[in-house]
Amino acid sequence: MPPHMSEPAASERFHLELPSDPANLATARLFVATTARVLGYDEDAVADLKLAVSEAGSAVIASGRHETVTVVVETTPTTGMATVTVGPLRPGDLTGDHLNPGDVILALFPGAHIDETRDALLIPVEPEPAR
Amino acid sequence: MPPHMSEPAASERFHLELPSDPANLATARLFVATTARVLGYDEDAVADLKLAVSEAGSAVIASGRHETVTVVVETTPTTGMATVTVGPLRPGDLTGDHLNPGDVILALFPGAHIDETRDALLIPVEPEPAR
Amino acid sequence: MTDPMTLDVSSEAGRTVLRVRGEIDLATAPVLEERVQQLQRGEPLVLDLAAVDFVDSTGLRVILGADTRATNQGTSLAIVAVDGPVTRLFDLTGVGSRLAVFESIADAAAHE
Amino acid sequence: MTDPMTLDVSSEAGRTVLRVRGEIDLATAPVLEERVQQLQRGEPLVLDLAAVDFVDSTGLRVILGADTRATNQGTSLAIVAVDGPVTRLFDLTGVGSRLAVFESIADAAAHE
Ligand SMILES: Nc1ncnc2c1ncn2[C@@H]1O[C@H](COP(=O)(O)OP(=O)(O)O)[C@@H](O)[C@H]1O
Ligand SMILES: Nc1ncnc2c1ncn2[C@@H]1O[C@H](COP(=O)(O)OP(=O)(O)O)[C@@H](O)[C@H]1O
Repeated sequence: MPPHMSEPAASERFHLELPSDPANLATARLFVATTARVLGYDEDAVADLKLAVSEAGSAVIASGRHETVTVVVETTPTTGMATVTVGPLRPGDLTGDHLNPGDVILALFPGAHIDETRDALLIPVEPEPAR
Repeated sequence: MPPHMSEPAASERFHLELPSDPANLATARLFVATTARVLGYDEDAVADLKLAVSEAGSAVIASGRHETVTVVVETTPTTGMATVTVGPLRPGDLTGDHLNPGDVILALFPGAHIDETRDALLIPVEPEPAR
Repeated sequence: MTDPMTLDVSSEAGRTVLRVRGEIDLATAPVLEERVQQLQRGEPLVLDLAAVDFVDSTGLRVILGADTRATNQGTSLAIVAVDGPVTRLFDLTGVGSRLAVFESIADAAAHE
Repeated sequence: MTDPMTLDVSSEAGRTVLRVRGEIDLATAPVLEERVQQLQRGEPLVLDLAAVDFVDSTGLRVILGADTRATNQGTSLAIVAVDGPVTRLFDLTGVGSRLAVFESIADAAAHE
């Protein structure tokens, strides 16, 4: 369980929705960084999450299909896992050119995948002690 | 029109939703600060918005009635106004002890009021040049 | 931010100084409240808020409570604050005139 | 942040140095791209990324494009980077070995 959480409590959900504008990517990174710190993640994990969210958010904007970017952080107290979801994204949005967002995201979080039922990229994040 | 906005474009909406926990107030402040900077507000305005959102978010948590705090920033391109909405809040939540959140919010933004249809505090924010 | 608020206690110019850095809000005010109470116990206290980045009414109530406690204990509370979030909140709420506010620890320590 | 990314051009050890501070992402990469193109024009360039706080694949494509352009122009691109977000991204993507990366401007300026 992340160290700052005093008790398992219920699952928690942190939700952000911003206009699909490159100027807002910094806000998305700050959101995931601050939330991860509150959940007890260390600065290495925070840096990786900022990068993954920035890549995925860039892909949403680059797709040109959506007016907003949504980032959700959810905790699963029983396992200590968190999931970060970024969307709307569908298969193909993360790939393309060499050195695309998907390459970086998978190098950071090999368990990341498009969840087609949620129309989003889902990034499973190990509890802090396991990283 | 705030300086960083390149064209009037459409109305924009920035939305944040966090668990009602004092540890998340810092995230709410960062959200409104970064969003206000993207919209072109200066550091004095950013500091005032952080204070108002922190007061209102504290009042949501103190009410003990809600599992989440919601903060929304919306722009009205025709007037250059922005509105910041924090909830759920109803009349009475902001008052109480001497030096309560409501006193501070009204000193900062005299036009702030509870919008009962939205079940939230609504803070009208003048365009940057008018402040 | 690694830690939203940090507290340091020192002794300067013969006075106990509690230096607060970072943010005072609903999350951190209880920690400040407890430490201030421990340090007051009838002794004068200098509360150095010059490195505070953020404070709201929750923090202000701790500060005013400490001032009232000092008066009730027949001792003093001196506050150090420079232009910034702390003085902004004092001005907005009009409480600045009720508190002994100084621009430096040296000035604050000279306060009876 | 007042400005998410700032660029400074200087001449050091006989080389043009473009120093980047702040964040390179989809919002700021086009500005960097344009400035790099202006400065290259057949001249060797030192790209100092030591003060970059954040970079993602959008920024990496600008860096790799500048390296390819240097090669095509028969000149060189030298990159300054210390442990941090830039080296992290180079390591993750395996591109570090394709670039001339140095720990200081002096080392970079000595690069042919
Ligand atoms: N680069 C990528 N980054 C993130 N998700 C990806 C990437 N490429 C594909 N995906 C998505 O992740 C899911 C599983 O991916 P994976 O098993 O790694 O590749 P594959 O597409 O070969 O099945 C798929 O639904 C796919 O759309
Ligand atoms: N000072 C406070 N005022 C209001 N709510 C608070 C305060 N401190 C914590 N909370 C939040 O309110 C929720 C319930 O608080 P808790 O202290 O567990 O209340 P109780 O145990 O009295 O039901 C938690 O999410 C907690 O973080």
